[in-house]
Amino acid sequence: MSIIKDKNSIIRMFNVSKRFGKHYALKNITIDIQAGEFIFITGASGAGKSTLMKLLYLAERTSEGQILVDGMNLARISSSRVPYLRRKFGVIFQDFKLIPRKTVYENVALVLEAANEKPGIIKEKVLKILETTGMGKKINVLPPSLSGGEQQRVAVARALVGDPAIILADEPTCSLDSDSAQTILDFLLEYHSRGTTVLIATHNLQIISNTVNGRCISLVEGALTGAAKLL
Amino acid sequence: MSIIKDKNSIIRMFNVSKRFGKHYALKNITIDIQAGEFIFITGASGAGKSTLMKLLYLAERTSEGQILVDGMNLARISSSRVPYLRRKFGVIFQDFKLIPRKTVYENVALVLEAANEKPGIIKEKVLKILETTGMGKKINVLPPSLSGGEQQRVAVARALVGDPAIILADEPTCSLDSDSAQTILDFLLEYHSRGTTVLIATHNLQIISNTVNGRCISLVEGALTGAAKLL
Amino acid sequence: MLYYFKRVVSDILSNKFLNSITIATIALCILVVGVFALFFENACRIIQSGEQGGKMMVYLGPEFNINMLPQLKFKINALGETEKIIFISKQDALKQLKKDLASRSSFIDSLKDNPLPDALRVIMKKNVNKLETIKDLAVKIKKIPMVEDVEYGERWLGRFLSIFSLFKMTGYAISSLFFMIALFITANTIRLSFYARRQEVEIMRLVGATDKFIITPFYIEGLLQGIAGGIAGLGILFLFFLFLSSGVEKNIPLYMLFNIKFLSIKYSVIIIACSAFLGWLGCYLSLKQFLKY
Amino acid sequence: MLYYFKRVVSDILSNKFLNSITIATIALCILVVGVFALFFENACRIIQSGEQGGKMMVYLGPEFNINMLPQLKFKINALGETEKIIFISKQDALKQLKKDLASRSSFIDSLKDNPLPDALRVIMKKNVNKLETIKDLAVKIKKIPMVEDVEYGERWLGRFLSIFSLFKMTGYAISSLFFMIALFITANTIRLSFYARRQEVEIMRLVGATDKFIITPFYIEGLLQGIAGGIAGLGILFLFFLFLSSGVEKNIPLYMLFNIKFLSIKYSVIIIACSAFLGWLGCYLSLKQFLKY
Ligand SMILES: Nc1ncnc2c1ncn2[C@@H]1O[C@H](COP(=O)(O)OP(=O)(O)OP(=O)(O)O)[C@@H](O)[C@H]1O
Ligand SMILES: Nc1ncnc2c1ncn2[C@@H]1O[C@H](COP(=O)(O)OP(=O)(O)OP(=O)(O)O)[C@@H](O)[C@H]1O
Ligand SMILES: [Mg+2]
Ligand SMILES: [Mg+2]
Repeated sequence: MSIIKDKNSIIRMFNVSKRFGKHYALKNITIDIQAGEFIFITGASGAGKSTLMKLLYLAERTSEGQILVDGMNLARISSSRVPYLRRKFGVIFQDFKLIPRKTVYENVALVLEAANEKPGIIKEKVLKILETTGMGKKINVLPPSLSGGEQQRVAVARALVGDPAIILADEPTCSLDSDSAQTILDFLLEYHSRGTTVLIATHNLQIISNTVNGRCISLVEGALTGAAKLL
Repeated sequence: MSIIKDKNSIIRMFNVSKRFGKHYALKNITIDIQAGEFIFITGASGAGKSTLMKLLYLAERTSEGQILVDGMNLARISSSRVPYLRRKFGVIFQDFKLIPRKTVYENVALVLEAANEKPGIIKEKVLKILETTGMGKKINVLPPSLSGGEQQRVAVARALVGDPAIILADEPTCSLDSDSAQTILDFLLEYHSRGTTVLIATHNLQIISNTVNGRCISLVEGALTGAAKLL
Repeated sequence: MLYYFKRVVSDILSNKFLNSITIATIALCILVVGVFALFFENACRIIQSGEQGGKMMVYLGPEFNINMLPQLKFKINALGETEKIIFISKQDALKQLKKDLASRSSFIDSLKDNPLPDALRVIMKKNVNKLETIKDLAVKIKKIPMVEDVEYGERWLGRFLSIFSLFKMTGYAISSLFFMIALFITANTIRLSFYARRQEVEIMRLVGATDKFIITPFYIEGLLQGIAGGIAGLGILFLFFLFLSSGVEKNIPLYMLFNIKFLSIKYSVIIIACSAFLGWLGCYLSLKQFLKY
Repeated sequence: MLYYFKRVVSDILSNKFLNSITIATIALCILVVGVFALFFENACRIIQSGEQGGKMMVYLGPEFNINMLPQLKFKINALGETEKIIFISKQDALKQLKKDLASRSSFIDSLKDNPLPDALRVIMKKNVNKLETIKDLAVKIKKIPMVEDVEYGERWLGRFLSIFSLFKMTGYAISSLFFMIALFITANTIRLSFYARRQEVEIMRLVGATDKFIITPFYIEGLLQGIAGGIAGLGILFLFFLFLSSGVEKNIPLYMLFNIKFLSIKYSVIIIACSAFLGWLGCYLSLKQFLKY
């Protein structure tokens, strides 16, 4: 496998390691993800799922190895380009990361505003996606007044509203009952069918077994397990 | 059912409602929980599970109705007694609520320090419980450096370290893989077998079906459903 | 731009606590600078009004006669910025001496001749308050024929003016120091309020906002806070001034003479501008720290 | 107690940023108060040293003769706090007059008799600087036989002393105002730093900590911050003072006379104590807001 860009690869990691102090959170990860794939990242608690995602949207920098996202080498990207890289991703953060002093609407709209979208379009898109995730009745509420599951649905809405090329979903349904979870999952599958690349970190095996066309990447203490390595 | 204290009741809610603005998060809840019971609170996202727990440890005040906890009427309790009420509970918060600038050890020790426990005992208890929840190797780490599941295990450790009379666990295993989740659940069952009252809010039906001797309270949009009402 | 203003308004509304604290701090800082400026300005004015610029006595020779006065006055006027020239004839001078000596004045009557010379009291404009200028003028006047001697209290005046200039110098130094302190305190406060909002900033960056998008509302807020703080500070200063000056006028009516004045409008506008700048610069200094990549 | 100190240390270590900002703000506030106190103290001292307490001339009647001098001096000394009494004989006075009049002194030689009286120059102690005290003394002295007249520049002195007392009064008012401002600013800063830690406080309360358990370390921290800030502020003030006084001494060597002095140790200790109090009170004011049930 070489680091040269492949026509269909949207994410390529080559021998990537991430160290915090002396502890390796990720060890020697080499993955190649095609545009439009639906990927599950599984592994026990602390296996490195979230860290892998953080490396992609540059919340953390790699300690060793190279990452290419849509042809860009993340190690060489200038800091003024970072926001544009991040707009390629729609991230559902494990801890939601909603802004507590902005309303649900403002939280979701922020993504489009940051991307200089027109006000009319912002309003339309935000209301539509909040309706879809079942949060249409709470658009003017502040996040601390929401239940855990409601917060997660807002986080999903924010990740998807910008129509990103890649969706990184870190435990996107863990705070949801099975009905709501299925709605969100169906929604992600819909994006996938439109060509979006989707990565889901989860330990809910039920979700995985319900999704036939997904590929599974398993991490054990920061390293890929045999199955995934073969891909 | 009368509001008079029953010898075996540790928690009694009588016609309790909680309103946020015009929206009722809880409507007319009447429950009687015996000391040593193992209770599941289920319901869809936004049904009022967390709110019900918040009313018990006085993070929120009831809008209507009465709550008795261990014979104390929560509406009449003086604010200087509130800390002592709260020490009866061990709460696993849905959003963990770890103090970001204190280490894992300090976060857990805090509960015992606040209760004026002796330094020697604090150290022993804290190290033991962190070992049990699988966080023994990370005692000097700050919470923001932990993975989601690790944070949740610290939150569990903190809730249990004080040997509370009542454990309120709000989605205690949602960020955990099934092995870790089972460890935590077994641990809660162990406390239960020693006589601790345990309330778990969850929508993980698997947990519920694995636990034979639990009682299930179901909420739908803030109201008890038929099954629970009969109890 | 309009969009940014909208965001600023919603930001201010959703962070009322942080905003009011920052504005209060700026107002208090401006109050410090303002109080000192007011105190200092008035002290200078009172000292100077006690002094009314330089003064000198010009003693004239016996060859002088009253007809030469207009010409002499003209000559002196030509030499420097004089405010007033008062002629004191030797007769007047003798009368004054007699008065001054009071009970011991009898010997004056025994004099055959008036021993005193005619004289001019020259009062210079207020802005002439440098020892050198006055000295220069004295030397020039002394060169005029008919002038026998010039007296201007060299030692006393020199000393007074040096103290006064020291006072002024220190005052300016302290004013600038206070302004610097105000800047640091404001920057610290703004830094704390960013610190309280760092999570929000971090989230915005993670969802792809550029630094400019994040920073601009903060700058606008800083400017507005500065202006609000400046106005509030001046307002409190004015109340303080009203309170103090009415107290002073009641208790020490003598000093109605030196009516204490508030800062001029020009000065006030400058202070508000400085305050706006303070808010802006405070933001600038604090944001640098929070936007490191 | 020891336990609380341990918690304070770990708190300070884990909140270095908030702590350093608070200490810096307190230091700056103390600096403002200190600079003003220094300026004001020195200004007062210079003005007073230029004046050296009250002075008066006591003119003696013709019946006086030099043998009576010790007795007279004794009497005057008994009346009030005099620093020095200098005898000026009429001969000396005439010589001085001759010198003063210089070229116009010829008429003096034509006098049959010395018209001037013997006199005493009475210089009062520095602390005698109230117009009334001086007036009192003058009246009393005038009643002594042999004393013909007493002169003490009533008008000029009155005016000077009133300005001076106005200056002092304003100075004290401003000092206290600055102290109040320092308090508000400190309280604001501490409030912001609590705001940044409100989540932590909230969590502690939820796990059953009493208010006392939560508050105590904050108070201790406030005190320590106050002391640290006070020391830092005085340190900066001292540097500023060194810089300024060396500059003044170089440029205006004349003023070596009025050697500018730093605040006394007593004063410094008071300021540090005030600063500690500031930190404590700042905590008190801010905590009230955050611990409402
Ligand atoms: N900023 C950090 N500093 C130090 N260690 C970190 C940091 N972030 C993560 N780690 C460590 O790296 C390991 C992997 O963390 P990561 O968050 O990727 O786990 P995860 O697979 O997402 O687990 P979970 O399912 O519990 O969320 C953990 O042991 C964690 O403690
Ligand atoms: N502080 C608050 N202010 C206003 N509304 C609130 C507040 N807290 C909760 N609510 C509302 O009350 C309802 C019940 O919330 P609660 O957190 O109890 O739900 P939940 O059963 O815990 O849901 P989840 O499973 O998603 O955590 C929700 O609709 C929520 O939006
Ligand atoms: Mg994770
Ligand atoms: Mg909940």
